[in-house]
Amino acid sequence: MTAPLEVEPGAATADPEAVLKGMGKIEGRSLGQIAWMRLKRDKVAIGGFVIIVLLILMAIFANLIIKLIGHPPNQFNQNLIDTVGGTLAPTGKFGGMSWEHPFGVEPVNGRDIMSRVIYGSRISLLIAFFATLLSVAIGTTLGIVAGFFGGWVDAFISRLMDIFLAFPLLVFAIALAGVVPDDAFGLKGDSLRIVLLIFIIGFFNWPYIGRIVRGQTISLREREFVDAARSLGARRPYILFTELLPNLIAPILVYATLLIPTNILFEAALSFLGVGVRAPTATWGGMLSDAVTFYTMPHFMLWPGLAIFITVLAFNLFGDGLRDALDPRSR
Amino acid sequence: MTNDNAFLSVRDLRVHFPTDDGLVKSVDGLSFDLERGKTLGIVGESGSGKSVTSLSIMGLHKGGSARISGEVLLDGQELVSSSSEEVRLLRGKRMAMIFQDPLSAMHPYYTVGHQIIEAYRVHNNVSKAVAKKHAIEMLDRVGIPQPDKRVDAYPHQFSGGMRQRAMIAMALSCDPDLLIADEPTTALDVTVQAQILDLIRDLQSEFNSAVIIITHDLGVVAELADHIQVMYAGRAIEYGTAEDIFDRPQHPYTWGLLGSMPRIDRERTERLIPIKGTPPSLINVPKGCAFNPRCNYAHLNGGASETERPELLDSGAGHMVACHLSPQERQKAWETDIKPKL
Amino acid sequence: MPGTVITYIVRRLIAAIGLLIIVSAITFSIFYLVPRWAGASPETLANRYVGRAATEETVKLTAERLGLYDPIAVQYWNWAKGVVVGAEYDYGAGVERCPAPCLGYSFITKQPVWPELLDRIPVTLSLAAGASILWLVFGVAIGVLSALRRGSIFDRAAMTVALAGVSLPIFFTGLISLAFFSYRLGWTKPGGTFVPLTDNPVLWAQALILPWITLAFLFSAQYARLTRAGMLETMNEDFIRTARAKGLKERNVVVQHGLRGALTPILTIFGLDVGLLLGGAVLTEKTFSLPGLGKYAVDGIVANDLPKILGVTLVAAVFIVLANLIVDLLYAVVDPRVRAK
Amino acid sequence: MRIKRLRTVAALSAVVALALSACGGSDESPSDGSTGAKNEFNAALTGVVSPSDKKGGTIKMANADDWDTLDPGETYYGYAWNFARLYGRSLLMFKPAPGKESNVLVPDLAESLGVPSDGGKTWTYKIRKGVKYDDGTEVKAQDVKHAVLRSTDKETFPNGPAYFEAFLNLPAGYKGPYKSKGVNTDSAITTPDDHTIVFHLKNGFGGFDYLAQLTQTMPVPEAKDDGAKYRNHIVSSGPYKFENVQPGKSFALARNDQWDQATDPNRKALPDRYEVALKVSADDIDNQVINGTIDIDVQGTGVQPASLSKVLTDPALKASSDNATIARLWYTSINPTVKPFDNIECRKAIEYGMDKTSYQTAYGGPFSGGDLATTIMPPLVPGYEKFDLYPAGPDNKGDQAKAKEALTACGQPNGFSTNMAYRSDRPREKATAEAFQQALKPLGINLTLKGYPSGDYFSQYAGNPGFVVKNGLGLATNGWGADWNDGFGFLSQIVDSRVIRPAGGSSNTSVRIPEVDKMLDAAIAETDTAKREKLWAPIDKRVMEEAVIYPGVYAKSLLLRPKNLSNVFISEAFNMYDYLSLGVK
Repeated sequence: MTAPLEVEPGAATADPEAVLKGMGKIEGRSLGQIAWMRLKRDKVAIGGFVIIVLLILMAIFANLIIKLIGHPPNQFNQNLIDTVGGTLAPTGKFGGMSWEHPFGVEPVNGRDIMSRVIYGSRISLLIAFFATLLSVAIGTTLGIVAGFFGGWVDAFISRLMDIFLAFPLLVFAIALAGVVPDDAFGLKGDSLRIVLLIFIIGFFNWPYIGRIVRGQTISLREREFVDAARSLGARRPYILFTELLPNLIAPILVYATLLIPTNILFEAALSFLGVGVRAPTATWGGMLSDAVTFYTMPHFMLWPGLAIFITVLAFNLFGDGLRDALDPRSR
Repeated sequence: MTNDNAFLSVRDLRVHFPTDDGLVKSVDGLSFDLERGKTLGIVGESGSGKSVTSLSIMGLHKGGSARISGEVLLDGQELVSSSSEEVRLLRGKRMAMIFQDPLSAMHPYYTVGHQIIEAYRVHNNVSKAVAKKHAIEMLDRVGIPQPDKRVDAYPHQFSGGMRQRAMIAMALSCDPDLLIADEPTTALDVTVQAQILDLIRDLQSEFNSAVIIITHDLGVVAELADHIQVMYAGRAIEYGTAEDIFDRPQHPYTWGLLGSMPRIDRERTERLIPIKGTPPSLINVPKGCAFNPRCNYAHLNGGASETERPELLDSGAGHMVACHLSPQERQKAWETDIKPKL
Repeated sequence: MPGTVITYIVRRLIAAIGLLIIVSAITFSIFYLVPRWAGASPETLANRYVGRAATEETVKLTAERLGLYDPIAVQYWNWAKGVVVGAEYDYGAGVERCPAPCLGYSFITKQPVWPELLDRIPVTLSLAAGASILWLVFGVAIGVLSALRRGSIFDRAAMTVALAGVSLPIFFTGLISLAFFSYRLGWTKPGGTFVPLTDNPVLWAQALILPWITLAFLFSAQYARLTRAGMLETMNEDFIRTARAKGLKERNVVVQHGLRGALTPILTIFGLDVGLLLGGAVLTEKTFSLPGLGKYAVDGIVANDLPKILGVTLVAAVFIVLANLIVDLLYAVVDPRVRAK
Repeated sequence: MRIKRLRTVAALSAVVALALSACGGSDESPSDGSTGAKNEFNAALTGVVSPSDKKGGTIKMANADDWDTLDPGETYYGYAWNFARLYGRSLLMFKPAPGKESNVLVPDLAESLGVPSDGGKTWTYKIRKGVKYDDGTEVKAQDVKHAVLRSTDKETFPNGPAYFEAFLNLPAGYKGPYKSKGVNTDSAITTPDDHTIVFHLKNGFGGFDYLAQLTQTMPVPEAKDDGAKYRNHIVSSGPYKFENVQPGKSFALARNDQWDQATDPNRKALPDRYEVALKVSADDIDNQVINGTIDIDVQGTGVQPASLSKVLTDPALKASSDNATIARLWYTSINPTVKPFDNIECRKAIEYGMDKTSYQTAYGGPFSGGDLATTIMPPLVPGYEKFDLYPAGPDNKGDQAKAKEALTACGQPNGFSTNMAYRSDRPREKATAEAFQQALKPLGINLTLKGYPSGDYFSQYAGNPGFVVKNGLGLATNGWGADWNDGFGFLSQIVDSRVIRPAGGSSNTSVRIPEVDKMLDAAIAETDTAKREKLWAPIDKRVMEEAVIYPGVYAKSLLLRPKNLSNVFISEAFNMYDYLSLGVK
C-alpha cells in the first residue's frame, strides 16, 4: 500500500526555476522566452494551438470554404428529404451522409450540416473572443483599481463582485437575451444579437478575472511598497502601473485562454436555450437545440456537438499548456 | 578518510533527477563520515545539493523519480539499498530532521501537541495520554513556557522562535541518534537564532546525538560545527574542522562564502569578494572545476580548471580541498588578498 | 468565543440580506425597464395576461390590478413588502391572504409562486444532492489517485478524460445519453417524471440517474483536475516532508496530512457549486425536462411571468448566499487559522 | 413546443342559426358499433376500434404542457373541452360518436335541446332531475346560472370564451357575481324553478345551442366557488370526481359514486380511474404511448417529429395510428401596412413565389403537417369551396415566372427586403419562416427573420399593428382553428378588420377590406343555413383576391391509437380521440 501511493518527493527540491535559471544557454532570457521554450516542447498544447489556428482560419474564411463546398448553410435541399413518405428524414443512409454532404443533411429542410457547422464556428469564436476581451478589460481595470486603491474603493468593487457572483447567471442571461428588442443600440439582426451576446457573456464573467487581478495587484503592491520604502521616497502611481501590468500579463493571458472555452460553452448554452443568434443563422448551440426534436437521427446532434467539443478541448489544452509554461509549479 | 567509528558514513552518494530539461545532478559523488556526539556543518549556496543530501540520507527521495546511487551507512545499516519501509522505520526514530521554516513545516490544521504526539506514537506503542504527557515534557525541555497549555495551540499561534523550538521538540521526541537541521535559523530573527543554536547545542550534548547542520550561512556553523563541508554544484569542494575552514580556508569559493558572511564583530563594509555570476546549472555543469567561471584565480593554473575536474584531496591533517591551485598559490592568495579584508 | 461566532454569523446574515435586496432590485429593474425600452406600455404588458376577447377596459383593469401603472419603486416596494410581511391577493371571489414570504401570484396560472417554488425545490435538491455526491466521490478519488501516481498511465488517462469532460457541454452529453440510454435502450425514464424520494425511492432514482451521471461527469472532470492540482501542491508542502520525516506511513501522510490540506479549497468550490446548482441547474433540467427551479425559471422567462422570474431569482440568490455562508463557517471549522480571524 | 388548439372568440352578437349547420352531414350512416373497425391505418376516423362494455381499469394520460386550467368557466382548449365532460355536465354536448355524427348536439344536463322563443331571443332548458354533485347535493338550475355568470368575469377568467357576455342581456356594467354582488341578473338568466333555466339574449340567435354545450354551462355551486382558486377543487357533476390535484404536476379522477347512469344517456363511464400527468416531455409521451405505459397523449395534436419516421415506417405502428384532419389553417399574413406590400402586386409575388411543398414540409409533411391549402377555409368547414387563385406551378413549388411578373408590375423587378415574424418557440413556424426566406431568395426578396415568444406574439408583436408597421413585419406566420366547425366561427376573427385592436392582441393582422366586413355582416344576418353556407366561400375568395393571406396547410395530425383501450374513435368535433367513451381492454 505504501509504495504505489507515494508522491514523487523529488519535485519538492528539484526546483525547475533554479534549474532553468542556471542553464547556460538561456541565461538572461525573459520569462516570456522561457515560457515559449517550454510551450514549444509541450506537444499536446501545440496540438491544441494548431487546432485553434485552423479553427480561426476556418471561421475567417468560412464564406470561402462554404463556397467551395457549394452548399450555402441556409440553402434548402428538400429533394434529399423524404417528403412523400411524410417522415421528413433524410432519404440517404446515416442522415444523408455522402461525398456531396459529408456530415449529412438536416431533416425537414435538408440543409447541409457541414456548411452549417463551418459557419457556426464564426459565431461561436467571434462571440467567445470578444466576450473574453470584454471580461478581461472590465476585470483587469476594476481588479487593478480595487487592488491598488484599497480602502472603500476595494470594498465597493469587492462587494460588486460578490453581487455578480450571487446572481443566477444563466437564468439572468437568458432573461436578458430574451427581452431585448430586435432593433436596439442602432443595430439589428445578427449583428445586434452578436453584440448583445458578447455584452451579456462578457459582462457576467468579469468578476472571476477581477478577483485574480485584484489579488495579484495587492500582493504586487505590498512588494512594491517594501521596495519603495527602501529606495528614494515613494514611487508615483503611474510607475507602479507600468510595473504592474507586465506582471499581470501572465495570469491574465492564462485566464483569458481558459475563459474562451467557457464562453464558447456559454454561447452554445444560450443558443441552445433559444436566446442566441436568430434563425436561420447557424450556430452550434442552435443546431443542437434543433436536433433535440430529432433525437432519432443522431447525426444531427453529433456534428455540432463534436464541433463544440473539439473547439473547447483545443482551447483547454492550449490554456493548460500555457499555464504550465508560465507557472511551472502548477505542473 | 574512512572512519570505523563513524556513526554515519556517506560514500559516493549521487542523486540525479531526470527532468524535461535534462538530468539534474543535484548530488554528484559525495562522501563524508560523522561520529556520535559530533556536529557536521554542510555549507553552500542554494542549489549546491546540500538539502538534497540531507533528504537523501533521510530516505525522503525514495520512490520518486530520483536516481540514487552510492552508500549511506547509518550505524552500519546501508540505507540506499534498503526498502522504503525499512528506512521509514528509522525516520523519526533514529534520525530526525528540523526544517527551515517551521511555519510551513508544521501542518496548519493540527495542534502542535498533536503533531508531536503523532511523531512519538509512530515509533512508540503508547496511548495518546502517555504520548501527550511526553509531548508536554518535550515542549518543556525545549524551553516553551506553559507547555501544558501550549500543547493544544496551533502552529500559527506560536511566535517564530517558539515554533522552531516546537519543531525541535518534535524531532527529538523519539531520541534520535542523528539530527539533521536544514537551515534551522534562516527564517528567524537574529536574536532568536542564537537561542535556537544554543538549544541545539545543549540538546546535542544531552542526547549525545550526531548532528548535521545545513546552512548557507557560515556564521551558524561557526558556533556549532566540529567539521564543515563546503558544497558546490553537487560536490564537496572543501572539508575540514571548523578551525581549518575559518582560519585556513583553501578554496576560492570558501573565501567567497567567508567574505559574504555578516559578522557582528565587524563594521558593515562592502563585500570583500563578491561571488560573481550565478550558481551553475546542474544539468550542464561547467567542464573542469564547476566553479571556474566564477573563480578569480582560475587563470593561474594554465587552464586546468576549465578542462579537468579537481579531486577532493587531503591537504594535510584531514583538511581536504578540491582545487587546481597549488597550496602555495592558495596560501598566497589567502594571506594577501583575502584575509586582510575580512 | 461562541459569542463572537454568533456576532459573525449575524453580521454575515445582515450582509446577505443586503445582497439579496440588491440582487432582487436589479432583477426587478431589468425586467421592468427592458420591455419599456422596447416600447411596451402598461397596457401592452397587461395585454399578455388577458384573453383575446378582452376589452380595452379589461386590459386597463388588469394593468391596474397587476400594478403596472405604478412607478418602479412602488412596484418593487410592494413586491418586497409581500416577501417580508405577506400580501393580499384578489382572486375574484374575494381577497386571499398570501402569507410571508409572499412572492406574488403567477400572472398567468394565478397560482401563488412560493408554494410552486417549494414544490420545485425537492427536484433540484434531489438532482444536486445525487450529482454532488457522485462527483465529489469520483472527482476527488480520481484526482487524488492521479496526483499520487503522477505521470502514470492511470493519471494520463484520467486527466485526458477529465479534460474531455470539462470540454463537453452538458446539453450535448445529456442529449446523447438520453437518445441512447432512454430512447434507444429504454433503461431509464427520459425525465419529466419526477417522483419524490419519499413516495418511491426506486422511481425517484430511476428518473434522476441519467441527469445525475451526466451532471456528475462534468463536475467530476472538473473536480478531478482541481483535486489533482491541489493534491500535487499540497504534497509539495513542507509539512508533508515533515510528516514523512517523522516516519509516518505513506498512507497516513497522504490521508491525514495531504488530503486534509488539499480538500479545504475543494470544499469552498464545492459549496459554491452546490449553491449555484440549487439555484437552478438550468441546462440539465431543461435537457432532461426535470421540473426543477431551473426549468421553472426558463418557463417563467418564456411566458414572461415576472413574479415567477423574480421568485426563482431570489430563491437562487438565497441558495448562493447561504452556500457562501456555510462554506465560510465550515472553512473556519476546518482551518484553525481562519477561526482566529 | 406543441401546437395548441386556439379557439375562436365570437365577440359579435348576431342572429345566426348555427345548430342546423352541424346537422348537415348527419345522414351518413353511423359506423357499426357491434363488430368494430379493423385495426388499420385511419380505422378510428370512421369507426369504433375495439368496442367493449367492460368496466374497470385506469386510463393513463399525459400532457406535455400544463393544463390551461381545469375550471370549466375558463378552460379553452379542444382537448380540455373533450376531457372536461368526464367531470362536468354542460347543458348540451356533442354526440360521442365517430365521424360526422360527432357534430350532432345532444342534451346532457338538459333534458332536451334548447327551446327558443321570442324569435330566438329566449332559450329555455329543462334540467334533468336527480343529477348530483360528488357531495350528494342535487344540481339545480341556479348553479348553471351562477356558472355562466361567473365566466363573464374576464378579469378573473381572462382566457375563457367570451360568448355569453356578448350574447346575454346582462345589466350594463355587470362585472360578474364577485364584483357585482347582489346585482339582479334576471334580465339575462332566470331560473323559474330548480330545474328550469331561461337565457335572455340581446338579439335573436338561432345557434344558441352551440353556446349551451360550452363547458361554461357546467354547474358550479355558488357556495363552493372561490373564483380563481376554484380550479384546484372543482365540484364534479359528471361520472368522475377529482381525487387529487397537484397543480402543474398531475391529477387523477376517480368514480363519482353520486353519478347516476339513469340520468345520463351519453356516458358509459367504463374505466374506474383517469390519471393525468402534466409537463411530461413530449417525446417521452410518444414513446410511452408506443410502449403502452401511457394510453393517450391528451393534447391530441399528434406525434413529435422524432416519432414521425418511427410510426410511418413501421407497418404495425402505422396500422395503429390515425391521421386526423383538423378544421385549422396554418397560414402567413401578408401585411399591406408594410411597404412595399401596400402594392397588391408585391403581395401577389409572395403568393406565386412561395414554395407550397416546403410550407407543408416545414409543418411536418403530409401526415403530421397537413394538406396543401389554397383557401382560407379548410374543407371540414361547411361551405368550403375549392379554388386556387395563385397556382403554385405544376409541382406546387411556386410559379417563378408569375412571381417575377408580379414583381415587375409592383415596380420592384429586382426584389426588395422585408421582415418575417414567427413564434420562436415553435420549431414548425421557424422552419416555415426559413422556407419563405429560401423560396423568395431567387426572386430577390430578402427576408430577415424575427422570432418572438409565442406568449406575446399577438399582444406585443405580430398582432400589434403599431409594432408591425414600426418594425416592418411584412410577413407573419399565423394559424387559426374554429371553436366548432362553422364558417362564421372560422372566418370572423381572421378576416374581419373590426377585430383589430390598436393595442394589439388580435390574430387578424393583415385583412382590412371594408367590403369583406360587409359581406360578413350579410352572411351572419342570413338565417337560412343553406343560403348562409353559400356566402362564406365568396368571402374567402375576396380575401384571397387581395392577397393578404398566404394559406399554407389545412392541418392534420398523426395520432397514436391507444393499444390497451377499448371504444376508440376520433370525434370530429374535437379532431382527436373521444375521451368520454374510452374503456380499458
